Amino acid sequence: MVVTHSRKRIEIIVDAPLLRRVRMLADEAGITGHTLQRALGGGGEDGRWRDDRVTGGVGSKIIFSAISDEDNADKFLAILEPLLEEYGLIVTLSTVEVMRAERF
Amino acid sequence: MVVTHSRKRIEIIVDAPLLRRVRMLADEAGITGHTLQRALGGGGEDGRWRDDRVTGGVGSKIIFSAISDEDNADKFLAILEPLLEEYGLIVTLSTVEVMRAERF
Amino acid sequence: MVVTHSRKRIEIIVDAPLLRRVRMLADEAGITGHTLQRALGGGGEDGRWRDDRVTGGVGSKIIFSAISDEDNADKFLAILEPLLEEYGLIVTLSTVEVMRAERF
Amino acid sequence: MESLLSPVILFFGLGVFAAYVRSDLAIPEALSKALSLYLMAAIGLKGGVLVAQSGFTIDLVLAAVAGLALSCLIPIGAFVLLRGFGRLDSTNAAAVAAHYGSVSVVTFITGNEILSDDGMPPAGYMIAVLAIMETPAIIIGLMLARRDPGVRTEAGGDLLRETLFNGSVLLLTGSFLIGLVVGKEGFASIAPVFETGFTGLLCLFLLDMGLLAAHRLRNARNLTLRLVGLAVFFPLVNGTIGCFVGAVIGLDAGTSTALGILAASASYIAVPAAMRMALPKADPGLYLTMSLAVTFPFNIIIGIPLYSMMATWMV
Amino acid sequence: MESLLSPVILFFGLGVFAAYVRSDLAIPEALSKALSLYLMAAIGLKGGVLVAQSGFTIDLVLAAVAGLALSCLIPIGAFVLLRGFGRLDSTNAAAVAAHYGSVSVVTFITGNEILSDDGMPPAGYMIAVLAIMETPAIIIGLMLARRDPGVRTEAGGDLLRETLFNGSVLLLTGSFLIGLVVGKEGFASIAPVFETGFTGLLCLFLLDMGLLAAHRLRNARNLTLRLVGLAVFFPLVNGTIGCFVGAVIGLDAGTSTALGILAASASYIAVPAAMRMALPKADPGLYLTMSLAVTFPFNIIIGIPLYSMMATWMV
Amino acid sequence: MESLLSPVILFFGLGVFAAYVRSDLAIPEALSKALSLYLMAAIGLKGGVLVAQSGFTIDLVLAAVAGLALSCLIPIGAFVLLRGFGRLDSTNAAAVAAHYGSVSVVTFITGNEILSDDGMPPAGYMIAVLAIMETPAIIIGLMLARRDPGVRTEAGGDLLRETLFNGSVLLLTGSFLIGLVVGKEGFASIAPVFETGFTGLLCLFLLDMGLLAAHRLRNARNLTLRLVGLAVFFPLVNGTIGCFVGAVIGLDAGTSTALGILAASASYIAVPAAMRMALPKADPGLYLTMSLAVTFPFNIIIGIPLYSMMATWMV
Ligand SMILES: Nc1ncnc2c1ncn2[C@@H]1O[C@H](COP(=O)(O)O)[C@@H](O)[C@H]1O
Ligand SMILES: Nc1ncnc2c1ncn2[C@@H]1O[C@H](COP(=O)(O)O)[C@@H](O)[C@H]1O
Ligand SMILES: Nc1ncnc2c1ncn2[C@@H]1O[C@H](COP(=O)(O)O)[C@@H](O)[C@H]1O
Ligand code: NA
Ligand code: NA
Ligand code: NA
Repeated sequence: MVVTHSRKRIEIIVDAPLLRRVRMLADEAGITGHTLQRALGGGGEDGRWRDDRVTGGVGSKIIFSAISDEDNADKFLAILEPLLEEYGLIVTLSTVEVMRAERF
Repeated sequence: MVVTHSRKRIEIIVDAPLLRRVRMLADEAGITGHTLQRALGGGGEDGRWRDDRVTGGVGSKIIFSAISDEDNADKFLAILEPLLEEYGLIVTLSTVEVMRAERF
Repeated sequence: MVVTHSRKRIEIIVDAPLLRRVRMLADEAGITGHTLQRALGGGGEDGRWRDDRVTGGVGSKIIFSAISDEDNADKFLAILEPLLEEYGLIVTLSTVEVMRAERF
Repeated sequence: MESLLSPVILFFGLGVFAAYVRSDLAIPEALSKALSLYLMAAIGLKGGVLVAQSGFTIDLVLAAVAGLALSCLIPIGAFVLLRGFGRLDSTNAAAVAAHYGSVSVVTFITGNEILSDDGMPPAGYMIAVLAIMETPAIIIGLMLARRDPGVRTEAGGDLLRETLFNGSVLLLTGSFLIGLVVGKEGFASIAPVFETGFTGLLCLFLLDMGLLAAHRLRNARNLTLRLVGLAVFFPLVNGTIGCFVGAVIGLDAGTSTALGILAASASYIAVPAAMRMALPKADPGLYLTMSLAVTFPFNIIIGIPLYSMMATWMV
Repeated sequence: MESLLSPVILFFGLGVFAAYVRSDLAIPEALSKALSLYLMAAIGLKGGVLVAQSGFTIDLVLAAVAGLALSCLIPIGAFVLLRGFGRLDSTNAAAVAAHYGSVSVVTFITGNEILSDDGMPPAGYMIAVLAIMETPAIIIGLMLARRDPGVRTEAGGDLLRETLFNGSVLLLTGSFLIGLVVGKEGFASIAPVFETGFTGLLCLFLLDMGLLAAHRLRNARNLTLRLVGLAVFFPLVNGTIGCFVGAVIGLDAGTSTALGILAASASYIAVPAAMRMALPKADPGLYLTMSLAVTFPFNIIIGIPLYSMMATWMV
Repeated sequence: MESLLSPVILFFGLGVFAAYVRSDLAIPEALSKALSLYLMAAIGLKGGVLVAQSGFTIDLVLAAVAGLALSCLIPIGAFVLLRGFGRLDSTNAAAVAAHYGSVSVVTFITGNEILSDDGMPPAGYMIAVLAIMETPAIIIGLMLARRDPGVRTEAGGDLLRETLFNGSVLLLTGSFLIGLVVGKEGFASIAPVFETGFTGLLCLFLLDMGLLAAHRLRNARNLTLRLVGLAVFFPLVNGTIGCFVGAVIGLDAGTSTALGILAASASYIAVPAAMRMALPKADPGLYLTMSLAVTFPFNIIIGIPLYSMMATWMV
């Protein structure tokens, strides 16, 4: 049996122009890696949207996802909390198993 | 420590032309938000496929993902169950932690 | 209440040219289905990157995600372990609930 | 024969070859979608401009009526054969039949190119006939499916709207009307994109269609030899009928061939989208593979020159 | 009136119609981004080549100063009206005001096409004026926002860099400089792409803009009737002022109209990006909907012919 | 010198500048992939049409043999220097060496443009030589890697197929054959896309290459000054050898320069894909950065004019 360790995955849906800020905050929290994906569209309180790459990125949302240990994940959440409303971020935290745990 | 609450994430892989139906069913179940992503390809019982956007969307699959409380998630699954086979949906449910829990 | 069963989701971030190998290894482990997504960019030990589809796929990473029962998931991890470093794979395992459990 | 050596067909062949040897050659999905939209806008504009020049003629009306009739009748014959010889259930037979009643824009465009090269260009109004033939077969298909009480269709007003305002139908029709309004002078400023660039971009699109068709064929499940047979038989018969009807109502050889091509071709854009919504139980792997991976290449490579010969001989 | 029947405007209308009937017609996001980049490069090159031919004239300087002044003053007036009549808070009023001080490249391009068709092409240097008018309003907008101690702006050097080197600003300016360097002869080899293909590709882009604008309007929240009124009032007033200023400083009718169009138009590329970063609390649903879904169509359909009439009459 | 002021090079510079100032300017990935495919199809077609006109000559054979020899020998010399002076391990040295033995299509295309502008267009058959030189270096590279018993290569028949049928190799070769078959007349209908539009689209692609190269350089890890030195030294030496060999076998100045450019250029499409599969332990950050971020810009800006001067002088 392969040995795995428990880590946290933080996933954030963020407007494309604010991605840089989120990345800086992740750095601050000691998060060492992340992967980005494009969202195609969605819906929520602010209504329905679909990706449009014309309007300076404001019409696009990026899914930022990072795996880290619990400590850094907590630190990250604490940094993000005051910005959730202002930046309109959707943040989720879940538990995953990883190999080579020392990397995260 | 930031306070988080447990919620459910429902993820559905659906053929692009059937997305509108899935979205209506989510509404019915009281799900208030969702995010869409594009799948690039995959494989399963019906063989291998890769995204093709020419054939009226039939060659594309969309990943629908919604965060909600357990009640609405259950309601949604109950609505979806009879359609799984017919629509060829792949549905998964997992647990995530969120902040601003009142939104979901 | 809808009856769901617990399964494993394996998610792998892999360089596009190595996807075929990962898919073969999944087959070997008895994994019967998978879904692919495109990553847009990211960062880690090897620095920051963003998707470029010009350089023969070497500048693109694909997210391979498969749902399977625990046995096959374990088998897959065991096959992958010796290749993690060489292929530069990021692998995570998590638990999800599914309906129609016999499919996975 | 020499039409097989046109760049358009050769690029299609290159795509098929690439998929066959499992090359990693792939056209970005956004590009193939873009090319498909471009071709629809361009052919629509062209048709509109031509009709603006020639006006609405009696030929146009005759061809439109013939096209409409063919697109309503073809699915019925196809359905019977698919149920009987093809051994499909009602749902799948109806879904496939609808594809054959409708038309393939790219088959028509390719035919148009080849016929124009051969000095027998079809009349411009055939693009209006093309637009007219896109959707009726969908309704016939659903009616066929509903005759079987066991089949559940998800129709209703929603589906009608979705079909009539399907992206490709709307773009083709809208561009046709724009062409009609702006006429030849208004078209001049956009002709470099929509006319001069047409054949070159068609090559790139057919390269992708070759890849798509061959990939589909390789990954086909549930596709029996009988169904492959029907996917060749349908265009042959429908193409012949189309040419014949064209000749009978007095169209010239090029235009009769175009009617034959429309009858012979099977939709792979508007109808699959509608069928996935209206008959979710029907297997897309079946109808798309038959129309895109068998009938489309057959028409491109063998059908078009054949119908053209037949029409020349009939007229 | 007849400019409404140009293919460019008709394709915009087709996009609006498609969104209105909830068609699934959609331009791939990568294509619309690509077209947007193409249009910016092409218009930049064109301007550079024209200025390379005409040299730097006193007219250019006058128009540049006028444009600069307009882009600094318009946000102030807009801000006052948005706070008062529009009932917006400081943050949102400042964000919206910045959009109206800046310019819309595609509105300018469309106006350029229509004016050229009508035989009154604006001077080439107006493309330099366009570039000059893109960013100053952002700074004015932030200054307006900061007057309210309750508003938090995230400015600093980072934002200045991000604004000055915003992709669209950089591409437009860079292409302008390249056009200036290579001149007419150097441009010849790339003219088939950047000149001949321009109008046709603009049609495809405006098809997408029609879809975007109508989708935005349909999904608009928080958009009051008062704000819609302002989104029509601003271009009317600013367009009139722009035409008037142009006439006063001695520009010809076409060039004055172009200044009017620049003044009337509202940014939907560079400014939204900057505002999302600098004033994250401002609602993008507000400023994008006003500029893209109300002012843009208004200018395209009603504004441009109107300003052109006014300028002809004033000069 | 004046080639530095061609639009093609200026757009490359604009891309580098944009990345340098951290602009958010970005070409959609689908567009850059599309442009890359387009350029390959276009250059292949062009070569085929030219060879169809000139026929297979003794010059073609000589150039092909010379190209083949260069692409087999260059990796060996490069490997020795990369191991010794460059301090790389066997795996990485072999991977990098393979890149320098192979060729860069876009460097060749850019050179072709510049040489044609200067009135010394290379012979059409050099496009066949380009195709011939794409893959052999991969095999040599793997043989070099395997000499070290510690290195694990994942080769086998699968890799051979993947290399020979690599998308870019297949598209280039396929288009060449299509050009050969259709000849000048068959090409006429698609020339507006594949010939007239070529330089303009090359500009857009080089804008993207500038962005890519500069981003890669900025995010480079493990790239030592010694390796940067080699990434400049290799093209200088190989380019000189290429020109010299061309002159010796009796090619004209333009064609000799083209051979020099092929020898000097390093692959960044076919070889990286093959190396990632065959030598997964080799660091893509190394080989891509050297070839794309150092050698490519060096060749584009300094190399091409230099080789052209040398060849003119040698012939
Ligand atoms: N902690 C992490 N969380 C999410 N993605 C990661 C993480 N670490 C690495 N990655 C992804 O894997 C790629 C390769 O990682 P590395 O080998 O560390 O450079 C990165 O560029 C990211 O896209
Ligand atoms: N419950 C949810 N589940 C998944 N995604 C959501 C959810 N709520 C919001 N989102 C995403 O976040 C975006 C902004 O949310 P909102 O601020 O509620 O409009 C939405 O458009 C969705 O893409
Ligand atoms: N076990 C699985 N894990 C992840 N995705 C799957 C799995 N099974 C099926 N899928 C996705 O769902 C699609 C349809 O599945 P199927 O109906 O089995 O062909 C596949 O092509 C995959 O994209
Ligand atoms: Na038909
Ligand atoms: Na303005
Ligand atoms: Na070389």
